[in-house]
Amino acid sequence: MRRTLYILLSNPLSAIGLFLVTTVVFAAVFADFIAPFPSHRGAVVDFSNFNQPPHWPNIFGTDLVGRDVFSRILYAYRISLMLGVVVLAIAVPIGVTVGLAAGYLGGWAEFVLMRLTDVFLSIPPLVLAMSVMGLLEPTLTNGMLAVTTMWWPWYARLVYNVTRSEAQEGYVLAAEIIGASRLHIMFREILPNCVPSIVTKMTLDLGFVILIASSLSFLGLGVQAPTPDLGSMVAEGGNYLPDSWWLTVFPSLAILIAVFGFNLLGDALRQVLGSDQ
Amino acid sequence: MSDALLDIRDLRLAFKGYSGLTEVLHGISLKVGAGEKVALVGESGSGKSVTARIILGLLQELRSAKVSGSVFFDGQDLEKQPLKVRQGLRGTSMSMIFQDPTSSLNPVYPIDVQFIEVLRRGSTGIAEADARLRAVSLLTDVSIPEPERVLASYPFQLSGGMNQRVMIAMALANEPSLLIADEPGTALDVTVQAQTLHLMRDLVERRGTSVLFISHNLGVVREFADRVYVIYKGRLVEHGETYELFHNPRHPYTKALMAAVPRITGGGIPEIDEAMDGFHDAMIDHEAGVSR
Amino acid sequence: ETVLRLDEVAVGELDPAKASDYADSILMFNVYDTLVLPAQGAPGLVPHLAESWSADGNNHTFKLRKDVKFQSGNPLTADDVVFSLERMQALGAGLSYLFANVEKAEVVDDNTVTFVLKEPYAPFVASMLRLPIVDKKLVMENLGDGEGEMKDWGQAFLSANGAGTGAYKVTAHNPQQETVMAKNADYFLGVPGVAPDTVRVRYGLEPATVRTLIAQGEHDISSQWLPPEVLKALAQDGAQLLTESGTGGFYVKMNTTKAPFDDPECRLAVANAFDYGAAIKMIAVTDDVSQGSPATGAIPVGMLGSNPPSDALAKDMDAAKRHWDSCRYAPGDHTIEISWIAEVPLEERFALLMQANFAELGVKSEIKKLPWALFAEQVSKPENTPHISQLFVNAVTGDPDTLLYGMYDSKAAGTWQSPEYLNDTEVDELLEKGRTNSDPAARAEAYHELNKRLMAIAPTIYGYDRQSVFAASDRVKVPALSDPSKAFGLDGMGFSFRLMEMQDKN
Amino acid sequence: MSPLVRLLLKRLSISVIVLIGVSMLIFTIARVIPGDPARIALGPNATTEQVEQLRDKLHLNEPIYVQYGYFVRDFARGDLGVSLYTNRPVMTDIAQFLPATLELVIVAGIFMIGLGIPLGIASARYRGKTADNIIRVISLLGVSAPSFVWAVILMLLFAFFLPLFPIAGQISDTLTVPPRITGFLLVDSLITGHFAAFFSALHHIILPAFALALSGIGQAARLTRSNMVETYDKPYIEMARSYGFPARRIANRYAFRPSLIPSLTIIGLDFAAMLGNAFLVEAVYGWPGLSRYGVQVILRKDLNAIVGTVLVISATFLIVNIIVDLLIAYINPRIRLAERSGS
Amino acid sequence: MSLTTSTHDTVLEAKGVSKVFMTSTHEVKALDSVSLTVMRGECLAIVGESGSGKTTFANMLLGIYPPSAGELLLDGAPLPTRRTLPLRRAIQLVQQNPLSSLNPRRTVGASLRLALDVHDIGDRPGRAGRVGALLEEVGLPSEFAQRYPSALSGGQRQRVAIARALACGPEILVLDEPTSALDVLVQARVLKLLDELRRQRTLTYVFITHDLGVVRNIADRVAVFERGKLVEQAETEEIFERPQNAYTRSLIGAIPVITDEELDLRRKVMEENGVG
Ligand SMILES: Nc1ncnc2c1ncn2[C@@H]1O[C@H](COP(=O)(O)OP(=O)(O)OP(=O)(O)O)[C@@H](O)[C@H]1O
Ligand SMILES: Nc1ncnc2c1ncn2[C@@H]1O[C@H](COP(=O)(O)OP(=O)(O)OP(=O)(O)O)[C@@H](O)[C@H]1O
Ligand SMILES: [Mg+2]
Ligand SMILES: [Mg+2]
Repeated sequence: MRRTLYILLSNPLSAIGLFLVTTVVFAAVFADFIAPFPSHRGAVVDFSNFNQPPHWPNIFGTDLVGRDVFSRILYAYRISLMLGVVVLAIAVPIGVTVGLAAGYLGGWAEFVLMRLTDVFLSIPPLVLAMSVMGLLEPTLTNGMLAVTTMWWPWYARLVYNVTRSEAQEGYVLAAEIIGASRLHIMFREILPNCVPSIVTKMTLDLGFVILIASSLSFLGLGVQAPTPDLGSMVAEGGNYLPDSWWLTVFPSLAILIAVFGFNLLGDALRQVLGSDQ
Repeated sequence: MSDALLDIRDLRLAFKGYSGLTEVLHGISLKVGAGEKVALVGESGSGKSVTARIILGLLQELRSAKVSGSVFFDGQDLEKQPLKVRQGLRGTSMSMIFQDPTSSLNPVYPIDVQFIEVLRRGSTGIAEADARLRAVSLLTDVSIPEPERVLASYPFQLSGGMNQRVMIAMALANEPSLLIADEPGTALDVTVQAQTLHLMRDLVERRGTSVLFISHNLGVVREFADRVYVIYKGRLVEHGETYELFHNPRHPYTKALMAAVPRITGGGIPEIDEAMDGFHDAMIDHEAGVSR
Repeated sequence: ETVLRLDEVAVGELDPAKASDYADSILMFNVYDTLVLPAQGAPGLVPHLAESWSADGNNHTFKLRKDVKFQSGNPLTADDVVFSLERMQALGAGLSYLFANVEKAEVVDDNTVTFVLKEPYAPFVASMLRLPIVDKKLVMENLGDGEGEMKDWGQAFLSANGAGTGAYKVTAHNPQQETVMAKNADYFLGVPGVAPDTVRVRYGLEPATVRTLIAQGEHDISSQWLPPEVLKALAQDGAQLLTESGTGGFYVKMNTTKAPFDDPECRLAVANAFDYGAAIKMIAVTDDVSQGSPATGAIPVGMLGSNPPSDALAKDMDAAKRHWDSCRYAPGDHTIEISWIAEVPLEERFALLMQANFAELGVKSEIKKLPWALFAEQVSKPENTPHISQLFVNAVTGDPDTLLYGMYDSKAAGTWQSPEYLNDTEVDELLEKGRTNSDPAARAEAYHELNKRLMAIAPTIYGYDRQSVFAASDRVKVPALSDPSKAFGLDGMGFSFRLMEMQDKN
Repeated sequence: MSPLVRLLLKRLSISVIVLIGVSMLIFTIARVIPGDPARIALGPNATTEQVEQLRDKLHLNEPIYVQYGYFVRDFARGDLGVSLYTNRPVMTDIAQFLPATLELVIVAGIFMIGLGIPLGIASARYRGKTADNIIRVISLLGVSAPSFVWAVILMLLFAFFLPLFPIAGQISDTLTVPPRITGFLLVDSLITGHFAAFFSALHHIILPAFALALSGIGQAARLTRSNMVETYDKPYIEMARSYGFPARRIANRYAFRPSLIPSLTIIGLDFAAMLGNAFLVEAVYGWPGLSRYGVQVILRKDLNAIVGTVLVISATFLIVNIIVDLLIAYINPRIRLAERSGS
Repeated sequence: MSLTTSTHDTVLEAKGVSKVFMTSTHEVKALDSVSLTVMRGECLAIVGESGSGKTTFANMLLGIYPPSAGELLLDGAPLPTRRTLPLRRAIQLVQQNPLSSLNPRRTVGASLRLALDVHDIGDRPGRAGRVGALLEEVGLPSEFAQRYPSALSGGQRQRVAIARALACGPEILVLDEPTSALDVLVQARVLKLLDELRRQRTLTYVFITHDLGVVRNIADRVAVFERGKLVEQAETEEIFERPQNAYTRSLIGAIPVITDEELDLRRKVMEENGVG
C-alpha cells in the first residue's frame, strides 16, 4: 500500500490524477462546508440575481433561477460519485461472474452467456436503460439500476477475454489436476488475475457512468430537480449558448476534471498492478 | 590488442526499478579474437544475455538500463559511434541468435518475409527470387527437411526446434564477422544440435567469423569453444582455454558447475552442497600473463 | 427568389385532420383554407372560403365561393366540405373533438353546405377555423391500404402531400426534418409578390442553434419556444421580436382528487403563495416584450368573460397562510409532487419557484420531470396524475369554450388538459350555458360568472396570460405579428406566409 | 472452404442468433414501457373506442408471443410496420435517417483510426519522451469527457467564439441538396459533381464528427500505444533491432501489426458505440440522424419504430464487429490458418 | 540403486493408446498405439525428439483429454478421463514451466493449501502447519508460504510446484521436463530432491525429459518415443550400454558430454551405430 502510494506520487501525471481525485472526493464529501451557498443545492430561487456571469461571490455565475453554479457543482459531484459507485458495485459482480463462467466453463455456458452479453451490447445503451426505467418508477435508485443493466456486459466481455487467456495458464491446469472445484478455480484462481484489469476499468468507468447517468436524466429518468446533476446541467445549459456560457462550461469542465483525474489514476493503477489489457 | 575483434572492458549494467537500482553486471571484461569461438557460461540470470544485448547496442536504448564501460568492435569504440554506424553493423557485421526461438520470430509475418528482409540487410537490392533460393539453401544447411514449406509457414506453425533452426540460418545468412549465439540449442534434439554446431564451426573456418557462444550446456561448450569465460552473478569468475578449464577447474563456482552436470556414465545425481562457499571469490584467469 | 426559413420544435403533421399543435397549425393554415377566418385586429370572424353563413336552430348553412380551385386544379365544392368533416370525424385525431357535436354535414348544392348539430353550440362557426377543406377527388384517387370503403381515408397520402386550396404548396415534407413550401400562383386571393417564394420550416433545432443562425443571418423566424434569455440575447443582437397575443395561458393544475388538494382551502393557499411577480420576471424578454402578462383569472385578458388587466393576481402570503389554516390538512402532511414536462425546460424553473414558494408555507414538495408522452398517459387516471401539472393551454378557435370546456367540464376529465379532475356542478352549468346560449351578452355574463367560480374554488393557479414571442431577422416583415391592428386572435394564423413581406437584401 | 470464409459464416450465424435475441428483448421491452402506444398515437382527445380499435389493429390485445409471431411474419416480408408517430413505414423513416448517422459515424471512425492510431504509434515510438507525454495527456483528455460535452465545448470554441465551422445541419441552407442516390450527402454530392455541396457538407460534418470521435481517438491512441509498448518488449522486436532495421520500419512494420490485433477489437466496439452516442451529438448539432429519431420514438412509445430502429442499430453494430473480426483474422495468421480445436 | 522390476507390480498401464488431434487444416497423429507399463515405485523416463508425443501422453495420464484409441489402466482398472477426487489424488503433475504453473496472485501457501483443502487432508487448523512441513520437505523455509511466486527463483518455484504435487499424497508423479528451465546447479538440487522424495514416499515417477544425462542418473527404465511411436523400452543400463534402436543410438551418440569417460561411452555407442 505504501509502495503503491509512493509510486503514484513519484510520477507527476499520476500524482496529478491522485490530487484531482482526492479533490473531487473531498469536494463531494465536504460540500456542506466548502460550498458558498449550501442551500442552493435545493429549490432556491432568487430572481434578483439570476443568469449572471461569474462574479463575486458567485465565482461560476448563477443559473436561470439565481442559484450559485459553483455550489451546485460541488453537490453534483456528490450525487455523481455515489451513482458511479453504486452502479459499479452492482454491475461489476454481475459482469465478472458472467465473464468468468463463460470464459472458464466454455461450451454451452460460454455460448449462451456470451450471446446474451452480445445481445445487451448490441442494443444502444440508452434504449436499454430506458426500457428498465419503463418497468419502474423514474427515481434515482431505478436510474442506477438502469445504468447497471447497460454496464455489466462490458465487464462480462472484459473478464471473459482475460479469463480465456488465463485459463490457458499452467496454474489453472495445476488446480484442475489437484481436483479443485470449478467455482474455486473461477473465483479464487482466475479472478485474482482479472482484478488489475477490472480495477483499472472501474476507475476509467467511474467517469463514464457519471456521464451516461446524466444522459438518462435528460430523458426524465434518474436524478430529479432540484438535485444538482452535472450531466443535466450541461445538457440544459446547452440551450443558452453562447450567451450564458457559464451554465455549460463549468459543469463540462467539472466532468472533464473528475473523469480526467480518475483516468490518470486508473492509468497509474494499471501500471502499478501490472496489467496492460 | 588490435587482433581482438570484440573487446569488452569493464562493462557495468544496472537496472532502474521501483526499488531503486539493481546492479546486474559488475565490470565484465572479455575478448573474442578473430575467428575464435569463445563461450560464456554461468548460472541462469547471471548476466549472459544482457552482455550479448549490450554488444549489439540493444540494451542501451532502454531507459531503465544504465550501461557503462566500453565495447570495442574491430578496434572502434562502439559507444562513441553515432547510432547510424552502430545500426549499420547490426545484421551485417554482427548478428545474434536469440535464446527463445518461438517468440523471437514475428508472429504475424511468414518466415519468408522475415528471412528475405534479413537477406536484404546483407545484400541490398537482392531479387526476391534469388533471396528465396538463398533462404532455401540456408535452411537446408540447418537440416530443415522441407525448406519451401517452412518458408511459407508462420512461426506458430513450426515446432520450437524448427524455429530455432530458422533463427540460426538467419543469423548465419549474411556471414557476419561476429556471431553471438545465445543458447542456440535449447529446443533441439541432441542430433540436430550437433548439426548446427558443425555449421557454425564451418562458418568460422571459412569466413574467419568470431563466435561468442552462450550456453549452460557445458557439454556443448566443451565440444565447441576454444576458450571459456565463467560468469557468476554479474562477475567473471574464471577464464581459460576450454581444455584447461574443463580439466582443471579452479574457481569454486566452476567446480560446482562441473560437478553438477549429470554424467551419462551414471554415478547418481551429484551431491551439491547448499552453502555456496567461495562462489564470490576473485576471478581466476588461466591465461594471466599470456598475452593475446 | 426569396426563401423564408423558420423552425418549429415539434414534428410537423401535414395531415390536416390530425393537426393539433402550433407547428401543424402553421402547415395547415398555409396549405389549406377554412370556411372562415378570424378578423384582423378585432374579434369576430370574416368570410373566407365561405361567402356567407347563417344559422337556423341547430343547422348552420355556409355558401361557398365559386372561384376557388384546389392546388390540383380541381374546383372546390360542397362535397369537399362534407368529405373533410367526415374524414375528420372518422379519424378522430387532432382537434376532431370540436366536431363531436356535429351530427352530419349535407350538400345542399354545389356551393352550399349545411352542418346539422346534435345540440346547440354557440361558438360553432368559430370551430370552422379548425376544419380545413381537403380535395376529395385527389384523396380518393390516392387511398392507401385499409379496411372498409374508405380504406385509409388517404392518411398515407396526406401525411406526405398537400391537398388543399392554400396559398402554399408542399414541395417536400419530412416530418422530422423540414417541410418546404412554394407559392401557389393560382391562389384564389392571389399571393403578393413580396411574400416569400419558398418557405422552409425546419423541426427540432436547438435553441443555441437557432440563436446563432439568426444572428448570422441564416435563419428568419424562431419558434415561440426559445427561452426568454435566448430571445433577450437575440434582441440585443438586433433581431426583431414578433409577438402573437395570447388566446391562452400558463396553467398550474392541481389534482383535486388527491389530498391535500381535494380541499379547496389548500388549493387557495398555494394559489396565493405562488409568486406571480417572479413568474412575470422570469419570462420577460425586454422591457416592452414578454412571453406573458399578469393573469387576472381563469380567462386570459381580452377573451370573452375576462377580467380587466388591473385585476392582476399577486402573491399574498398572509392570505395563503390563512387559507391553509382553514384547510383540513396540516402543511407537513403531504409531499406535493410537482411535475414538469421534459420538453419544456421553462417549466422546470416554475417548478423550482413553486417549490420555494410552497416551502414558505411549510409544504414539502418534490419535482418530477415527465416526458410529454408519459405525462399524457399518466393523466388519464386520477391516481396516477401528479399533484401539480404545468400546462400551456389555448383556445384553439379563440373562443373561451374551446379553452375552458376541455379543462374544467367534469365530463372532459382524464385528458392532458384536465389533470385537475374538477367535478363542480356550478362550473359544469356555467360551461353549458356559455356554449349553448346564442346571445353574446348572455355568454359574456356566463363566462364572467365562471371566471369568478374558478377563482373561488381554485382548481388551478393561473400563472400568466401567455403571449408568443418570436425572434426574427430583419429580412422579413410580419405585420400580423407586429402590428396589433393586423393581428389575428388565433394561434398560428399570424404565420400566414402570404401576408409576410420579404425584404430582399442580397 | 478457406478458414476466412468459414469464420465469416460462423460470425454471420452467431450474429443472426444475437439479432434474434435482440429482437425478442427489444420487442418485449417496447411493450412494457408504460404508456399505451395507441393512446399516445391518437392524441389526448381520442375516445376509448378509437383507442381500442387501434389496439386491435396493432394486435396489442393479444399475448406478446402472438404479437411477436406477427412481427416475424411481417419482417420476413421485409416489412417493419408503420410508425405511429410519423405515419410512414418504419423502413422509409430508417432509410431516411440512417445514412446521415452512418455518414457521421463513419467520418468519426475515420478520424478515430486516422488520428488515433498514428498518435498511438508515435507515442509508443517516442515512449518516455516529451512527445509521448503530450500525446498521452491529450488522448487521456479525449476519453475524459463524453461526446456531448465535447460537442458543446467544440461548438462553443469553433462555431461561436471562433466561427470557423457552421453550428448546425448537414449542409448550408443556401445550397440545393444534391439528389438522393445513396443518401450519403458527401457521396451523393460527389457523384453528381456538385462540389459546392460536397465542400459544404464536409465543412458541416467536421465538428460533429470530431466531437463524436474525440474519445475514440483518445481510446485508439491509448490502446495502440499500450499494445505497441508491450510489443516493443517482445523478443521479436529485439531481434528485428538486432538486424539493424531502422526504427521507423520497426515501428510501422514489426511492432504495429501485432499490436493492432488486440487494439482492433476494442476499436471496433468503440466504433459501434459511437452509433449509440451519436444521438447526443446529433442533438447538439441538429444533425438529422437516426439516433435522434430513435430517442423520439422511444419517448412516444412508437412500437414498430422502436423495434425497427433498435434492430437496425444492432445489425450495424454486429456488422462492424464482423468486419473487425475478419480484419483481425486477416492480420492474425493464427486465426486465419488454423483454428485450434481439441478432438 | 536401480530397482528391479520383478519385485514390483504394475501400477499404470497404457494399452495401444493413440491420440489424433484434428486441426482445421489436417490431422495430427500425436501418439500412435503406444503400449507401456509403469511399475509401482519405479522411475520411468520418457525421452524422444521434440514433438514425439511425450506431453500428449502425460496429459492423457492426467485426464486432460481422452485417448483417441486404446485405454489406460490404473492398478488394472480402467482410468476414466473424468476423474474422481481419489483418482485425481493418485496421479499428480509437475509442469514444465514453473512460472506459469503457479498462480502469480496467490501466495505459495495458498497454492499449497488448495490441495489440502480439496482432498480434505488433515483438520483445518492443522493445515497451515502442514503447508510449512511440505515446504520444508522440498527444502524451502516454511516462511516462504507467505511469498508470491514472483519473489522466488526458478528453482524455488519448481520446488513449490513439486510440493504442491506432493501435497495431496499421490502415488504417481508425472514430471514433464521439470528441470529444463533451470541451470545445472539448480537442476542438480531439484533432481536430488526428487530422488530423495521418491525413496521416502515410495512414489512412482513418469519423468519426461530431453536430457539423457539426467535420465541416466535418475531413471530405472527408459521409454524412447519417435514420431508418436514407442520405439524402445528398456532398463536404463541397457539403453545406455546396449541401445537396440537406431534412433536411440543416434540420440546417445550425440549427447554433449564433459568428461573423457563419457566420451568413451559415447564413442562406443556411435561405433556400434556405424556413425563416424
Ligand atoms: N529489461 C530488464 N529489466 C530489469 N532487469 C533485467 C532486464 N533484463 C534482464 N534483467 C535482469 O538481469 C539479470 C541478467 O539477465 P540475463 O538475461 O542476462 O541472464 P542470463 O545469464 O542470460 O540467464 P539465462 O541463462 O536464464 O538466460 C537477471 O537478473 C534479469 O532479471
Ligand atoms: N492441442 C493440439 N492440437 C493439435 N496438435 C497438437 C495439440 N497438442 C499437441 N499437438 C501435436 O502433437 C504432437 C505431439 O506433441 P507433444 O507436445 O506431445 O510433443 P512432445 O513430445 O511433448 O514435444 P516437446 O519435447 O517439444 O515438448 C506435436 O506434433 C504437436 O504439434
Ligand atoms: Mg539468457
Ligand atoms: Mg512436451
